[in-house]
Amino acid sequence: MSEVDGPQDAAPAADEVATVVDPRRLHEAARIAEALVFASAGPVPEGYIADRLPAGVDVGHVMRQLRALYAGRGVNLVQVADHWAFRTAPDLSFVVRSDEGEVRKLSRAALEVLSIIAYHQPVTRAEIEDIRGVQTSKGTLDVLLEAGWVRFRGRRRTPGRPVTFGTTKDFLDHFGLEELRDLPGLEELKGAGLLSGRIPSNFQIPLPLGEDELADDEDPITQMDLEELGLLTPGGKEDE
Amino acid sequence: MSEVDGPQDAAPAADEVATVVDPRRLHEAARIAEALVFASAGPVPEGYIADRLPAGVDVGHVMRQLRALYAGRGVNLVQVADHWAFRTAPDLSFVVRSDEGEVRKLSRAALEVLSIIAYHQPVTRAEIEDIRGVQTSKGTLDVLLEAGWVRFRGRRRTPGRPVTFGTTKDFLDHFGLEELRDLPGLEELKGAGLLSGRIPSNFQIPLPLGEDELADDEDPITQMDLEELGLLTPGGKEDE
Amino acid sequence: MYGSRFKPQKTEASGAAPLEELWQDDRDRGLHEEGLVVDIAGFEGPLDLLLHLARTQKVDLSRLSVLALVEQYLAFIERARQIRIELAADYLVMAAWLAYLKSRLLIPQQPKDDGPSGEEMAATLAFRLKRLEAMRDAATRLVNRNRLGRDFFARGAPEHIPIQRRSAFDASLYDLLNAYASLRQRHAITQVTIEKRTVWSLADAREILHRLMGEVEDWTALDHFLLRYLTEPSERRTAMASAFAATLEMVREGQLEIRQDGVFQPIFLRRGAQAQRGEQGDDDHV
Repeated sequence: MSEVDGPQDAAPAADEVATVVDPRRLHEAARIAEALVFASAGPVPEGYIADRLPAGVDVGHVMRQLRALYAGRGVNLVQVADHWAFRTAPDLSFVVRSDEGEVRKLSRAALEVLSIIAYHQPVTRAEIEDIRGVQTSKGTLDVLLEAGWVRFRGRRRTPGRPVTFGTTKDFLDHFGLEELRDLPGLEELKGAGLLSGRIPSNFQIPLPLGEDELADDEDPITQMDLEELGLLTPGGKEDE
Repeated sequence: MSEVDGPQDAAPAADEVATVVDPRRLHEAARIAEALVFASAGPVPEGYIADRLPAGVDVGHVMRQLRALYAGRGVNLVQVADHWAFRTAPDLSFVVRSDEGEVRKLSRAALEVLSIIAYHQPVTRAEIEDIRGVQTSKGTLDVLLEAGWVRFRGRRRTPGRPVTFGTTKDFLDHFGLEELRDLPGLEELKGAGLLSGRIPSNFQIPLPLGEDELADDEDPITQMDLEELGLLTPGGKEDE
Repeated sequence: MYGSRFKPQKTEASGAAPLEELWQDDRDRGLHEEGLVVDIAGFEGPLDLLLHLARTQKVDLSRLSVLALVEQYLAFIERARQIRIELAADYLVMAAWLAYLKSRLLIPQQPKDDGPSGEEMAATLAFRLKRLEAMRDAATRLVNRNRLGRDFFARGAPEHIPIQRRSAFDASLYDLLNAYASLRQRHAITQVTIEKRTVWSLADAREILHRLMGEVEDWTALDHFLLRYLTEPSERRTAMASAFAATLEMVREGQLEIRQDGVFQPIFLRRGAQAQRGEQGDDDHV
């Protein structure tokens, strides 16, 4: 229930008021926002906070001020998509230990699928398999869906309407990301054309070198190298 | 800078030391204390905090400073016996209500019935029971109707004119679906690892019929029907 | 101790130093329980194996010697076949594609032949490897970030804030689908026998190829290579016959077009009109 109906009469002048708002009212707004976010373990929607602030107070302004206030402290105010949450400062992880179990361990495959979904979303399963060159084994997507980091986003508007996958708010929260744009290296990857299904036009086509030509920093492959690679040890026996 | 040797030696002189301690170290101590109390599931013993502060810092001093810092804020640091905890400021308790109706998890049976209604709609109660292989208790459908996720769609044009069930707009909203056709199909459930590969080749998952469309053998529900159906609403009599 | 995980009789034979290095980063990587010392099951598919091989060239991927890489991969497959390791079809189809790529790189393009050039195919391969590597690196960076519950923490004693919800009940889409899928699964007859196949049909191979390398766009004389890698020499004749029959079937369905320039010349294939129309839709039927 939103019981904040009453003070809404003040709303019309809200925009001008914001800048000259009574400092006591701003302080009160900050206290309310603080209490709301502090109380919750999960991120709280900004809209939910806004509904509970005194009329005429700009929620974005309040939250930015609060974030600055907590910036150097042991507990920080962080933004997760359009939600807010208090989290302990990461540099204090050495003293703060959780009583609850370890964070979820992901297999190499699951982690790879997770990052493909994160960087390429919305992405279909066929596209994930195209990037990895291998079928997604049962249980990989399942684990990510169950962890709540990945979700069914919708369907691609192409024939066959394949389902698309994307990441969730919990994913952002878990990895300490404010928004998807904060994914590490996203811009460079995009710029290099590596988030596309097609070879980018500026992609450097490797010169198919003849056997005798080698790049300066390249050594010829020898029979030795192949054995060193150890992919097959000598003397393996057949199994059937 | 006068380093304090070890924690145990420091104890006697603690009071004097506290006043001349490096302010940066005091700040660090406050950050640690803050994070510890914040992340803990219950009030934290002062001794536990003391053990984790930099050597030579007086825990009592740090906690008193922190309490003062939070005094006017939306969240207060409070002492309970010799434990410390964060609490919402008493005058703001109206924003945080611990008593109010907690969100309940849907039971396994309810999830099953809901999913059958979603995929097989329009579907009658007899058909739901046929798919599940068990009788559906009246309470289960009531819960789904109460949640606002399931509705009466119409009546099947067969003997007995059984009521057909379908999902609502709120259902789509809650589960983040744009339309019913966004529900993953057989291939996608398999691909996500939710269905194992070991299913018969004739296994099928129906494509649900959109919300506003009526099936060929379905009549719209009328006011009359709705009144009759009063039997099914909460508090009604048993229908068996 | 990694050495102890190998079959005892092999331990003294191989110093296994490179092996240790290879397996160290991931325990799941292939140690076969049967008689084999090592198989490639630990690799996440042929692209993964190729990427690993490419890394051992110790050059930037865009400067990679594709030809050397192809040689390495094919040599590896040959060895595996010699000692009769059963390789997953994915790896064999990749071998076929690479063998074809090699032939394109070494033999000058015929005027009549309008297939993709060796350079184009090499670029495709390099791009895929680079993209996969980029995702690997991204995954590493992601997982090494500060993480909730490990490096930073939420309020330990949350209080309830009555967030507005339309419903007093909670369930996620995952919960819902999981309930439905396991319910239907329970009631389905679960006894299914899968017949063992000795020869992969061309259609099967093509499906895998699609997944591995994207669609073969234009006239390609790939089948010669597919047969070579997908079958044992003793089965080649019968495989050739059944694969050709499969090809004809696909032609009839409009999924494929075939062309042969003369007797005993290679058979060229390309996607048919039908397959092109359903291009996107096909993606999902793996």
